[in-house]
Amino acid sequence: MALFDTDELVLNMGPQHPSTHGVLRVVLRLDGERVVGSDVVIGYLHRGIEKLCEHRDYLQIVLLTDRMDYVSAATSNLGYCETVEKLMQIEVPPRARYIRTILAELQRIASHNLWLGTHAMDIGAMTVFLYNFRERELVLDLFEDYCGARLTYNAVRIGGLPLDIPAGWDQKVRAYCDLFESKIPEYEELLTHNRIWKERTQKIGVISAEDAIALGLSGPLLRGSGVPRDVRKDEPYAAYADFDFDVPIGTLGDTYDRYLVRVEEFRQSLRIIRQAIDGLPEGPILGKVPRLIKPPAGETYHAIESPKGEIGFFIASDGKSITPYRFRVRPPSFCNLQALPRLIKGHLVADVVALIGSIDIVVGEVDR
Amino acid sequence: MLDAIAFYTLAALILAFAIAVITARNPVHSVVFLVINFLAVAIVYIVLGAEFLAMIQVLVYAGGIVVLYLFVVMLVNLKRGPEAHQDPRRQTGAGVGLAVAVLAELTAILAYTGRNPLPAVVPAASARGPGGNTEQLGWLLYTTYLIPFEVASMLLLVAMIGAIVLARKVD
Amino acid sequence: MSFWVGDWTLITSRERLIELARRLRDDRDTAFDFCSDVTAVDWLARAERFDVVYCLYSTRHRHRVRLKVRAADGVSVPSVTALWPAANWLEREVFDLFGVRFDGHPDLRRILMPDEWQGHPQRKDYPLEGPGELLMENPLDWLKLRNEIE
Amino acid sequence: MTDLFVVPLLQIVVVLNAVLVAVTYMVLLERKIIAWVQSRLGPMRVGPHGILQPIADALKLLLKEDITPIRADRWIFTLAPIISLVPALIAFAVIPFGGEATLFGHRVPLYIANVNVGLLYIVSITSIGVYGIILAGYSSNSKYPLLASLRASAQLISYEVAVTLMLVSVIVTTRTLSLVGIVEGQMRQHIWYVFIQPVAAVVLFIGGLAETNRTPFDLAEAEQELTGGFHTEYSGMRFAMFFLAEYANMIVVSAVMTTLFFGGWLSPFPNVAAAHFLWYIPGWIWFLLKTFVLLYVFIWIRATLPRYRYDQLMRLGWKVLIPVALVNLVVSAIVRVFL
Repeated sequence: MALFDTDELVLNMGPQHPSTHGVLRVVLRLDGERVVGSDVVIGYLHRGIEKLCEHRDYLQIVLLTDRMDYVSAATSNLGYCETVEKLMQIEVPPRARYIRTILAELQRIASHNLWLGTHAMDIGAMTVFLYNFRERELVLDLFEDYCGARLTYNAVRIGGLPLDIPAGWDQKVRAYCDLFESKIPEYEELLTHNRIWKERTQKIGVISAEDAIALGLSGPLLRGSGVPRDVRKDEPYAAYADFDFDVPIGTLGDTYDRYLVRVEEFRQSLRIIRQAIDGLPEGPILGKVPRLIKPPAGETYHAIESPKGEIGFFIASDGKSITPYRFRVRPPSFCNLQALPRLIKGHLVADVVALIGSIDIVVGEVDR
Repeated sequence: MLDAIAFYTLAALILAFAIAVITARNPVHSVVFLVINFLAVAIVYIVLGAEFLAMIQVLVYAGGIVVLYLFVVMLVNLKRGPEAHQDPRRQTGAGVGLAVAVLAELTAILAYTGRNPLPAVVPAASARGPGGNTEQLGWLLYTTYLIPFEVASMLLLVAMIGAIVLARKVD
Repeated sequence: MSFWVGDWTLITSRERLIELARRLRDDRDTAFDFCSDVTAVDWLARAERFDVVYCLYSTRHRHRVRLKVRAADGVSVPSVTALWPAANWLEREVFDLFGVRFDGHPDLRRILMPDEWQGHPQRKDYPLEGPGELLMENPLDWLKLRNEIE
Repeated sequence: MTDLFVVPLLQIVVVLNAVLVAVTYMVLLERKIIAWVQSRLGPMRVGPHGILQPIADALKLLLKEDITPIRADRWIFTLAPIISLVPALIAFAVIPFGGEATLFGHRVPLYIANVNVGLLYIVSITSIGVYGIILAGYSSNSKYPLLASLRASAQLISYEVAVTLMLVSVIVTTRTLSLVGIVEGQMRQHIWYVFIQPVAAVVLFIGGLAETNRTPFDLAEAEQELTGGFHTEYSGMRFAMFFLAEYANMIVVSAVMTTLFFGGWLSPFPNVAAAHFLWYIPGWIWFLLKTFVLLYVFIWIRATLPRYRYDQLMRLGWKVLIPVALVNLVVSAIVRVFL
């Protein structure tokens, strides 16, 4: 029956495509509708941040870490500052650690909001997109009250925080948590038990626990496959040790499980924020930090849990100069994206769209 | 009088489009002409008062079969004609032969009907019963012509199953 | 072997890298099954110029280690993609930005820079600002030109 | 003489204009309703509350440059939108908006033509609409529209089968093909057919959604997959025609549903004494009201449901809808014979 051998159609889901969440190019080799093979081409947004940081002093780099994963800037700031604190053995006062945790969790909710909106929009549910962005605005307002910026916050300093929370800010956060708690069922009502949503996401892009670990996946992608790995629990940083929250785990590791994991993380983040607000200690917000930051010779690697996964900072300093000798970021989106060719093999073109959304990548972080 | 004018113009139209179907270079153009041809035939049915037949003609022919022709034309890009039939000599020979045979057969039928005119086989075509000719057709189809109806449906079924078996991708 | 600021660091040679990595991964009580990062540091002053750094993590015992291998310019390092598929893209990035070749890597080509790019931008001797508007074919020629002028 | 020519001509003019205006305002209505569902305002800028927005859209599309791709098949390229719009408009010829009405002394039936194969007429006309999509995809001469048009036409044909089978089972209960006859039948039996044939109503609605490429089935112009579907290359007035065709088809489907299942121009509670004041509202207002409710459901679905994948869509069409239609046909035939 070789009479009808359709030659493979090479389809270029090019850099400009509505559902590739940024300038990412996926070259698909199709047999009819089914994806036979694919190759991911990245690098369109490469700004050489790591090279730039080698010529910036330690305070200026905080600005650059905002620009990598522009959807969760506070988390990258926090990660970088904690790495330098670890390098220079600086002690951060408890109040700063609590506020930092609140900022990180608020950032996680905002990032998941954006993810759920675009993911649902790719599969056709337009309303969820707008609901999510309505809630995301509330988080951005909170950040604006705190540090004046809505996207690239620059809200963390080495050794603590630049400014204390304005008066009444914690009431606003508490009010936001109650409001958002009532909004999550709205998303679930539209999607979780929706037959079409289930049919479009269940058993799509299944990845087993072993493969997920071997491929270096992290965050909701890893937890969706059933691996209980969360940097907040395994290597508690900031003030996570003082809070109790549980880590949502998936079973099958398909797009639907990843969706459930992330929606459950909404609730866990709210729990953490509430506990942090209630137990907010008094005291200074900046530890004793030498005026000129010049870490001793040596290198360290420190990872924290960003909404996309484990974001790690590797800093090597030669002890002489005030600029890091080598500045390296382990971007979760970059490593998670590596699984894309394996995930979409054998699926249809429509699933590729759902899968790119399910991995939740930000190209700024992939290309650095 | 009105019917005669309508009939002749429509007949001319049908002939014109039929010729256009054959002469059109681009296969899609010829398919479009085919559709218009079938629509013209449907209008002739309406002029004759058999509106059920007209609608069926539009639904089955123009709406169904020709769409599948279009599928074939678009899927198998016919930009380059099949090589086997390129040499003109063989083409025209077969063409002329066929034309003569058809002509002979037509004249034979005409001669035969000239001598003893056929009984009005289907009175329903012009009868304006309460339900229009749909009801008459229905009664006729399921009473006097039941066997050919069943045989035809069996034939179609077999053809469908055959098509499915052929098209099944061996994977 | 050294311990500083809370991290364990192991320094090995290129030859024993694969064997040590396999033991670290398969041994029951180390079980480093998660390769979180592969990167490199360019110590220009040293003869063996590049430090290839592997950050490993064990999901079972929840501890971390950093494996370091020294490699001179032009010397290739055995690839660990066979042990941890995660290292595939990470090693490609190190090759793209530093020029350290990984033999045994399934598909070693540039990942971030355009394919026909000359030079490896992350190296210390690579200029920070390029030639700007007079974009030369090869930034390294521009570098030579600039050195001659001074 | 006037009855034969002038009155139908007037009717046609009125209905066509009404439909075209209705279609443009349907666009505004949809944007407003979806906006309201998504807790935003929708078009507010042109005129109070965006009332004049459709006029602005129409002008914009008229003035926009009408580009034809270079190697496109020029004739078919211009023909395709016409083929997709004309059937949608012709289908209104058979839909009964109201019963008899006397205007300026003339007996004016509130429907253009009481053809006794009305229902069949609508089905066959909509089947012509498929050509518009196929030819559009073919003539744009580029890879994506071709694929999209093939998928769209395959979808239309498979759902057409389901819809036609379902209509057959409805005809078993109405015993006549003429739409006016159906409504009169419902008046005589004092019951709407939706209660006799609930399954038919649901399947016909789903089929209608698929026929007009609406949301769970709007694969033809799924923005995320094949960039833009079959009307990628169209712009200006030709694109507007495709747009109008889609909305006109939507109105046709809801009008047919209203006539078939919800008793065309009958007031809702004919035999309930208390509701007698409802009788004074003329028939065609009821018809418009019911059609509006159905259109609202169309839009409501578009705002909430995600989109099917292509193979799931076809599987639903062939493996679910058609068997259900067949079973319903057999059941209604048996009920018809024994009752």
